[in-house]
Amino acid sequence: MRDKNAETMQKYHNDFLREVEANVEEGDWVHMCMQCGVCAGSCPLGDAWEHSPQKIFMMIRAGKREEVLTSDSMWMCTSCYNCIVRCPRELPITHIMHGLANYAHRLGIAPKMNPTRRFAKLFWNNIVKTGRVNELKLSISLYFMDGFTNGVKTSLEMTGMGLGMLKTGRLDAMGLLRSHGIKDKSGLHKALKKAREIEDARKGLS
Amino acid sequence: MSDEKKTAAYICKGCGLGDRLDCTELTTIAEKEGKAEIVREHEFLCNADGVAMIQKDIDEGANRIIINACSRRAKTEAFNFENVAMTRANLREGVIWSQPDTDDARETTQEMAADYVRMACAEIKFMSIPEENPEHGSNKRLLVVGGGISGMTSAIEAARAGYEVILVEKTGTLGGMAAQLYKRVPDHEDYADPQDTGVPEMIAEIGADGLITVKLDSTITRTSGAPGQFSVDITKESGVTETENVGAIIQASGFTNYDANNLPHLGYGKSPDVVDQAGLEALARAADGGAIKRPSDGKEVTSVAFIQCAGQRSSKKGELSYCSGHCCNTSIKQAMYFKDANPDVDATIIYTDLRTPGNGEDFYRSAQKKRVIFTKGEVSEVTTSGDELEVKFNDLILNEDTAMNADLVVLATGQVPNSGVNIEAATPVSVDEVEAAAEADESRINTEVDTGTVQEVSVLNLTYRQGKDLPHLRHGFSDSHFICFPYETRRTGIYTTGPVRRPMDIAQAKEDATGAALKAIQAIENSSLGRAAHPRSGDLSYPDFRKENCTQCKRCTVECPFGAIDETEDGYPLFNESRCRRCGTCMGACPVRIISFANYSVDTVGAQLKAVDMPDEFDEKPRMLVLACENDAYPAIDMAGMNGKRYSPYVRIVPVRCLGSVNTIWISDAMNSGYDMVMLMGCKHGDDYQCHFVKGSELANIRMSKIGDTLQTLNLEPERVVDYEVAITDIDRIPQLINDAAEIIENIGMNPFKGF
Amino acid sequence: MTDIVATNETILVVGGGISGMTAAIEAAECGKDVILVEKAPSLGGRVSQLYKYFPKLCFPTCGLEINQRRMKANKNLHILTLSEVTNIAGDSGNFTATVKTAPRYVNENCTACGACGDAVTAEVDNPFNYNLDKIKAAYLPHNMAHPQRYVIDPSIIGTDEAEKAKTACKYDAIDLDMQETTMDLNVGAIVWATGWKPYDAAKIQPYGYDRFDNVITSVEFERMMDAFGPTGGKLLRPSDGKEAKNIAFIQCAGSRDRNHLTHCSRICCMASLKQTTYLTEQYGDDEEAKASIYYIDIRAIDRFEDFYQKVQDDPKVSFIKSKVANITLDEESGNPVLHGVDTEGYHRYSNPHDLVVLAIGMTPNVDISEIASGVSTDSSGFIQVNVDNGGIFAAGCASNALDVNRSVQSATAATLHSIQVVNKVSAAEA
Amino acid sequence: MAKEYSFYPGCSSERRASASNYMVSVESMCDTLDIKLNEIPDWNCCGASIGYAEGGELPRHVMNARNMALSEEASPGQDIIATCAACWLGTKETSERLRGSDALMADTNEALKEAGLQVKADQEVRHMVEALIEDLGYDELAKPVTKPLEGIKIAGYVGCQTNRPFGIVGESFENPKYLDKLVETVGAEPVEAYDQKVTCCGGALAFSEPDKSQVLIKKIIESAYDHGAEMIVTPCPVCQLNVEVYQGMINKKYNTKFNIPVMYYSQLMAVAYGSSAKEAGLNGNVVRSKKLEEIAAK
Repeated sequence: MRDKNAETMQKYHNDFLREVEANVEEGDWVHMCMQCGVCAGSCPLGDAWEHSPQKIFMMIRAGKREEVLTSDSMWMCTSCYNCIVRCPRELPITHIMHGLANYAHRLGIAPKMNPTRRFAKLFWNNIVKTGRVNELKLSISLYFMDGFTNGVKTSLEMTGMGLGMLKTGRLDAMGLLRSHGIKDKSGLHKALKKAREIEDARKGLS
Repeated sequence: MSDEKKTAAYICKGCGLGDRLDCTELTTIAEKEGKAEIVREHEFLCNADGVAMIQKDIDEGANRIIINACSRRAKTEAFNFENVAMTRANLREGVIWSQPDTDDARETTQEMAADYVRMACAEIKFMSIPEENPEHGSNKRLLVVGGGISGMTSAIEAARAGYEVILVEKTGTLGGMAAQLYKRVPDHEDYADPQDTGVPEMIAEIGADGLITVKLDSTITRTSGAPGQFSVDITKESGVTETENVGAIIQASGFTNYDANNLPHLGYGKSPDVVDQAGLEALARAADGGAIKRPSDGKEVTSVAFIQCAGQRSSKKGELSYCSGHCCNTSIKQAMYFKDANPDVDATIIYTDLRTPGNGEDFYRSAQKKRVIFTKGEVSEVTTSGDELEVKFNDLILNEDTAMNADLVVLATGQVPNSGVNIEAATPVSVDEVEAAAEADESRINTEVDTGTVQEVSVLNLTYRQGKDLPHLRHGFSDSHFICFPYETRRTGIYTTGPVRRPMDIAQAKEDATGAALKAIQAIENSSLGRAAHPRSGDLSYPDFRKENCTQCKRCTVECPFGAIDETEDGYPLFNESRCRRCGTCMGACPVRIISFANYSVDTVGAQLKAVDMPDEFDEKPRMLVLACENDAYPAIDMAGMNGKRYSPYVRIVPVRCLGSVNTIWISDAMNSGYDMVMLMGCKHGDDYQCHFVKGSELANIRMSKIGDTLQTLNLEPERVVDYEVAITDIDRIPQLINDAAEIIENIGMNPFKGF
Repeated sequence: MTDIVATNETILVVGGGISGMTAAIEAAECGKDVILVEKAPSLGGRVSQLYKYFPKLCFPTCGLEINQRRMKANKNLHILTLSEVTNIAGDSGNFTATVKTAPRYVNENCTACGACGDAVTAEVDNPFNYNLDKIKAAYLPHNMAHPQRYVIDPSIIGTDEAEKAKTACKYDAIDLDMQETTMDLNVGAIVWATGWKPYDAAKIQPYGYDRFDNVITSVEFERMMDAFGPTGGKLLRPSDGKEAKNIAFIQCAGSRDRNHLTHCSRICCMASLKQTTYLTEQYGDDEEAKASIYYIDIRAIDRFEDFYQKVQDDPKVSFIKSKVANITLDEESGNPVLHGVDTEGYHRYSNPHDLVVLAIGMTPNVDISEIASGVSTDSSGFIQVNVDNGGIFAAGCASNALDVNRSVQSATAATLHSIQVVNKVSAAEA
Repeated sequence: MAKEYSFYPGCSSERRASASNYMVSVESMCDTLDIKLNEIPDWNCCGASIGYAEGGELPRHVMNARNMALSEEASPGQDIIATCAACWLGTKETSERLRGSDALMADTNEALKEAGLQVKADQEVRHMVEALIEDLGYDELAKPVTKPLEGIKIAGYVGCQTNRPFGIVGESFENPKYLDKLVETVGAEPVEAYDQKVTCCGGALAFSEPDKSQVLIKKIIESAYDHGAEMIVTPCPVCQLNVEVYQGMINKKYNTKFNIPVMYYSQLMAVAYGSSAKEAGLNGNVVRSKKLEEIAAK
């Protein structure tokens, strides 16, 4: 794909907006925002955002491509859908945030160390592998995401919780060993591969 | 009609009046003091039987009727008699409901009632039955001045109702500003796209309508007369003048675009690629749906920026302080010109508040759907960089100074009303002010004028004493009562419509112009019957004037809020009854008391206040006189009674048409008669005046400020005459003011003139 | 009641608020025969429930008095209260309108002396005060009620209370056997002026109108200022009767919102700006008195801009460019807490206020499609004025969200349109 | 008459997974109510709320569409019921998008063809709570109650995803009342003043942004205590997990003493219907509810 960062984005022209519309899930709603800010106020992790959704929409319209795509703001989305149900213009804000995160991630310019980005990647790989979540494997890989030492620390912190889950039969200690998942893994893999191909082609990401 | 007076007084004993009052005494008063030929008591005067009793007396010749019962505001449907003069003594709301039902209060309550009966009897002696104004005209043709959307609409709508119209347009074509547009903002569902202006269709309808005569290239060079009988000179560009007679006039003189040359910081005049909204319409019409090209080099515009509120909503000198209302929608429409022709053109609208009320919101959303970009920002400057323009602004959302490039910049400038000469800018409103100004050697300057924007060319060239055009209110827009009665101008029979009244868009102008046509038709119909227009609609009384005693002081001609009175060459007032709104301001102004109405005069009120039985100084029963505006103060006093609010029994209340009608002789008469205080209660005046006769309460206030001298010569304390601004909602406050007055009297003592 | 004579040269005006009254009076003063139908027991409509008008801060009852005087003086005008038009058949120039009249139980003998009200002890919700207080079940709707005649609430019919009222009346004005009546009127043209109603605030769930006592609507706030309102003219908040000094105004409550009303209700910005002046009126320079306006765009168009500028100069008033996200309750203080983000520069807030006033949106009062066919309405249910509705003309807020001035303008225009129809009829018959 | 649904249990409901006790209680509840659940054969993960980042748009929909296709094959004509909020939301979202876009439908089927499947999206996707309330109704749900949970004050924590953006018909996004009504139905006392019923628990970000999420969870628990609740009830496995298992960590961090049971609605119902503690999955709770266990033991 073209290196769009190298191009000068014309400020307040539609260049970046068009890119978002073409490539970001539900991105063709961005131009409908009227800057009321209800989304910004509705987000449970609003404090943690550098840029609220409404501000991100304005930044897109102002052509601030790099600032938007490298932002960790949309990675703070908990998928609570408060913004969607309150938006007076019915923008699917949650999905746009997801879409922007995904697009930035696929472009490789999303913040590298963002924990949600890394968790999401682990999660997807985890489910795709067998078709179902392996919660233990997922937890362990999450703990060890930042290297072995940190991992031990995290897992120690989490021990109380893990033990509780084990004791109540809600965590499978043998889950690392047990065979797991759906029967038609290959069918799923093939379908997902195809889906990815189609999507990449549509978005010019291949 | 025979003018033999036969007075009948009726005393109602219903609603507790019979229990609380000694009605036999009241009957005696009406007979003995009031000299009523017929006096009857009735248990329930407003019922069918009571009304029939009165009607029977009328049928047998009674023509001066005194109803001693409830307020004149109550049971009007019952006490509704034709061809009689009638007055009503307010014994219910004004006496028994405002006084406690106690043994202690019985005596003073009865005194109040007795006085009100005396007052009514005294008043009726001076009342005659109003007959229609004999000077009325009955020309039913309308003159519409201005051939833009508003004027064309008025003409079409009036003609559709069957009225003849002369439509005068100063240019060579009809259509006005709207004809210069490529398209207009939509006025119907789904409010999504610009629509055709409809101007050619309107012009065609006017051309085909036999009732409408169009005069192009013409202006009004003289207007005289009154509703039903205006005489108008219509002068062609060539200088040829025709005189036409019309019954009513609609001024639809429209607006001028604000001069964007005042905005060099926004690039206007510096680059041909900075245009105002009118300029953009011209470019769009040239493109006719194709790509819009920029003026400098004819390049197809690929990016355009709209700057809202250019030279508007501004406190800067030479700019407009108001909002022109339509410009947000207009910029949205213009951005769509670009987007509809080519979605790849970038169109950005920079605004501070996007003002698209009502269904404009749908239009706003539609523009967003078309990917017009909206940015909340304040523009500081437009500069040229290469062949592109740079718009520098503060993005209020992103909170940063920034800039964008554009091929073309459109300034959303405002509407400046073509409202003619600001006749009040340098003209005093009262003779007293003339004197004051002469003393202070400065004339009253209207500070609200937006310098540089006032049109100094007269539109109507009225021959009226008070000036060539209609008075303005603020920012050069024509004066009207604005909220409840927006069409009521201060020149009877002349209605303004469209952006000369307030800034407006096409949809509103069409509606407004339709309403103005209705009002003009109504004025014609009323004047042909010799009746008053709003707010005393249907009133047949009109000012009568005894020329032989006139001192040519000009007070009446200067002070009439409606400019109804001209002057003859030898300086006498020339009443135009059909222009008169019957407020009585002239009557209040006249120092020699020679102006009167059949049923309202210096005598009708003077007789009332003198009829009161004045206790002597040692009775410890002071008397206060309240002259109350009948529209606001008087209803408030009624409602105080209805709600059991108590006030001093020493007050006597006389309703007046407007405080403007209060003649200072009433004040001196009251003082001479021994009243301890006189209270005037009228409406708020000033910029947000609430007086339905616009200037009445203000003029009363000016007159009363002068009365101190008179009091001094009489050796009386200035506190004895007070002037209050009250509202119809002052149901608690007015009783309080009355009670406070009783206290003031205690402090300053009784009027020494008592008993003389 | 006098017999109503209606012909196809008669104009029927439906709705007795400011628009309907204006249309009826203007037409009658042009010499036309007019029948004015009002659902409530007295005329005046919603404006009579307002404390003040913007931008002049004058009192609606002042104009109402003038209009009532004009009506009292005009013999061409017949008023039917407690009446509704339930069906319209026929065409322009020849309509049959079905009018249903509910019993008042009080006839024209009534002198408004108040004896029945004194006799009755039962109380009912007071619709004039948006049911925020109670009124005697025999009542005069309000001080300026026209016709000035009492009403017996149907809820006491058949009870001793009704008998008490009847016994108290010396003038034979109470008729407890009155029944609902229906009549068909032949009319030539119809002005439809049924007005608006406030959008159902409970539907705006994030603001908790149904959950928090101290969240009220702008129309209710107006009643609080009236000396005859539910709080006797004081700004006392509902939860605990405490003086409300720190007041939030939330704009676009229901309006400009695809979850509620898609249109902008036009008046609400001005209404809130006006209401901020009530704080000065109540509290003078008291520094605790504060008004905060939470807005998206302040729509003070044309000459109203002056008023906006004046309010901006008031140090008591602050403006926050934000659609409030939601309201929570601080249980200890009873204060509603507003959460959101000021989007001018992105400032997050959680602001407690004594009282929250929702600048509630306007929605049409009556769905005309249930009464007459062929009348075109827009997506918000307002009657479109620029289309051929065949002899039925919308006036005021039946046609759009309008302020008083615009309603009067609209009504005056509708009057001419109705006159055009009846003039055509009379020309044809002449 | 027995109700029959196609059933999508979801990963967390699997044996030895985080919501296995939810599943146990659902089974007991459905037994009592004569509801037959036909598990979708070979169902896969829905992608959950976090799947978007790596998975993107179409792959995510394909995940859900595969389940839908399998359901359409196995249980044609039946509504799909999910017990997990995320499963329900993800599947319903995909279903709505497919119905709304022919292009997406075509792309999805092109991908599914690789697995030999085809989706029509002709089944309604519903949450278990919806089925209970709409198809049976509160009255019907009250009938089998043999051990009313008298005197227990329970805060209904609805959370996000069963509530937004779709929600339960007739309920408000800001103040849904169905849990309160269910609590009433089983004879317990709803804490109606509970003001955090729709506060987000952080969802998947409880893992990746634990500190930020725990602030939210703390609020949710604190308010339950403040309003006198002895127990929290929820319809969502993620909510249940987050609100229950982080109590210890929050106590450490904020010096609180949280120890409040967080139950599924189905557990309350199972107990009220007479199931044993085990049948109601009570042994699966990290914070045990003595009161419920006592009632179950009666």
